[in-house]
Amino acid sequence: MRTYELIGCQVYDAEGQAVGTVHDLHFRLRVQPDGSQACQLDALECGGIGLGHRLGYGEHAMSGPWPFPQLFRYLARRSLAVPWSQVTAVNRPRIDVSARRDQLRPARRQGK
Amino acid sequence: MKAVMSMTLGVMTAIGGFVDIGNLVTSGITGARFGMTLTWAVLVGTIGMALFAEMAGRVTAVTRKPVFHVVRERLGVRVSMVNAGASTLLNVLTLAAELGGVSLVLQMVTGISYLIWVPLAGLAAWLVIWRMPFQWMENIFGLLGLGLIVFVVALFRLPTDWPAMWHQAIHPGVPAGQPAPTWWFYAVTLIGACLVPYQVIFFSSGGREEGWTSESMTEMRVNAFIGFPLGGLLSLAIMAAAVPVLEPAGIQVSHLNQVAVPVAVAFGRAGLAVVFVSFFAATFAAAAECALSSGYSVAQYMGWSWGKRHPPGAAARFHLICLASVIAATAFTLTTIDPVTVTIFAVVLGAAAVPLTYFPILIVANDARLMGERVNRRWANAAGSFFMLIMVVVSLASLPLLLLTKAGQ
Amino acid sequence: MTRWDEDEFTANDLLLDRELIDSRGMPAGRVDDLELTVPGPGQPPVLTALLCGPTAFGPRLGGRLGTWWQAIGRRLRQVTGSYPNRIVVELVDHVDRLEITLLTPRENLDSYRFRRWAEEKVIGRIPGSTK
Amino acid sequence: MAVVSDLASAQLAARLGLRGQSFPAFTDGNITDAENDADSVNSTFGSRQPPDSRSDALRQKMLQALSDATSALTDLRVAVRMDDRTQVTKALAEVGGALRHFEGIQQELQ
Repeated sequence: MRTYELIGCQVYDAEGQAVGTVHDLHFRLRVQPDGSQACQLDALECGGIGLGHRLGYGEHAMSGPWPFPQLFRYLARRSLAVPWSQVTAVNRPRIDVSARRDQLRPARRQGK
Repeated sequence: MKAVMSMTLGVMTAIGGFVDIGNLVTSGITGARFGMTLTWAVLVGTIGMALFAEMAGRVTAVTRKPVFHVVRERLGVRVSMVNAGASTLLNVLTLAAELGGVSLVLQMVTGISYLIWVPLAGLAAWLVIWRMPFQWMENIFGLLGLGLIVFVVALFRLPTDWPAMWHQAIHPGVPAGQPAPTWWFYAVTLIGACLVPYQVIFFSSGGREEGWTSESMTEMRVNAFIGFPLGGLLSLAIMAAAVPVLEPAGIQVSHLNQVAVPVAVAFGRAGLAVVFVSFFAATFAAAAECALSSGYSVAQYMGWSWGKRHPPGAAARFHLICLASVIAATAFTLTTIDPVTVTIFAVVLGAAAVPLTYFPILIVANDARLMGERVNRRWANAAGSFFMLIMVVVSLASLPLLLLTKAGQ
Repeated sequence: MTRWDEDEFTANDLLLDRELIDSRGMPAGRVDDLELTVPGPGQPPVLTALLCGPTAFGPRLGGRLGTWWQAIGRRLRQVTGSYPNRIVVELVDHVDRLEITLLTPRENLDSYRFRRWAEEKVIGRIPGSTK
Repeated sequence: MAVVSDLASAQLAARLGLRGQSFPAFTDGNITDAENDADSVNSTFGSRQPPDSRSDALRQKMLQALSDATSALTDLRVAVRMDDRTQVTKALAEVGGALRHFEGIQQELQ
């Protein structure tokens, strides 16, 4: 499987409601049972405007220039993290998810 | 002592390196036609250039990577491809104008048609890229380019009406009898001539070639904040020298040799000789820098090894792109399109693409994760955003004005 | 064992379009795509390789240009099929915000033939190319 | 007026040459450029049809002035290339005359 098969797909929740297009893949480092480490696909980040994240405005590390930090935080507020475990079907350009839209928590970045 | 020596060397090369065919032509034309009323445009272009060059230089010094290396990660594949493609095309067009400029200078000196000199200029530019060490290229041509100071000195020998020129500079306005759109068109060309994309690409990639680190911050800032403004002053001197000589006689500049006439009036043959050398150095250095910049843009976008610090064999595709752009530019200039017109178009199209080139610099210089505490301060962001606004306005106005005034008629 | 700068990140943060630096410090292209493999049923996909080259880059570009770019890549590599150049994760030494360093020199990577063609057929032929 | 600029440019270049303040190739280059520009103005102007009779008379005067200007510039270039001071001064007088002629026409146009 390759990233272009995921990024850009439209995500639909359990009731067939559109959640948004995938603009990034969220990874987490885990140590495998046999001691080796693996970089696991943890969640799909979708919805909201991906440009803000792309430009680096996703993680409050950008000091300016005004008005971009505020603008991109506003635009990205609706981006949601879809845990991979809830993905039921992947056939580009559509991804189906078992959870409902309101159950999905915002993308990790807002928290940090 | 050595630091001071290399610092002054850096400043001098920045001064000599700043002026290229775009500045020579646009300053000459506007001085003869509008007097000093367009001084503000050169100041805007020079300050904008110094500001963004400092940002780009800071990114290069801190991350040890040229600023456009990071652009593809920031703007995404598609947008950064447009950015890299546009700047490469612009570099080739500017290179054609620079090679045309070099050939015109040689025509001035020898009387032999410039078309004969174009292939030789192209070959010489490529040889400099291929084998001349980076530091030599910078120092030799930068220092020779300093000869343009002869225009400043000439102002004191010519019947310069300083108060009137000062008045014109302070109260900019369309001179009587001149069409307003043409005045604004030349304002755009002057700003575009200072903000030519290859200059910031070369400044930041050159910083990497010279191995700038966080310690070389002061040297980089001196280059950007002293070298470039003094380079801008030279452009103003070229514009000012035309006012006492060409404007009263009603001479409109349409050829490069007319730009040199005021120095001939002031100092005769000796002055002319200095002008020939400095015109040659300014345009030839710019030609080499343009060719390198097209190589830098493509190689940094694709992730190829690049730069003159590797033997050519180790950066094969980079040198291939440089060679291809020299050949393309030489062929373009050989189509006998008047080099002055090519320069005007290169400068105006450059002005149109300016936001595309400078916007990523503003963004990258603001990323604390990359820049640490060297991130943009509030003043840098305020000034950067202000000039970015001006650049967007200039960019939007450039093409309509180009069509409206049929390239400044 | 790859040293990661962060243990939680996204593809655009640390991986996609990042520059690959080989063990001798020479650039070796950029990460054009990622290869994810599902180790077993019910397990989340794991990053197994970094992909680079035109056939990896094309799809991400999308549109006509993307397919055209991919076609060029395929023609350049008919010998080993159209799968892009694969750099297995075990070869990755360190990943941070600036670049990804590898454990092998770039000659070992089966990277694109354009570099070798440029090196041997064009630049190599011009005198002074090795000094 | 473009032709006025060409005439003035050639005049200044020739004077610099006479005073030894310029190099032969540089003077020649300036004058040849001026001559070529004047020729192109002459040919484009000649091909335009005047709208009415009053401007026709004006057009004749302009055409005459233009051809005087271009021939004066050609004489100047030839003289400079022959490096013959008397010829150059004579041609310079011709160029000066053409210039005054144009200034006269410009007054009339105002």
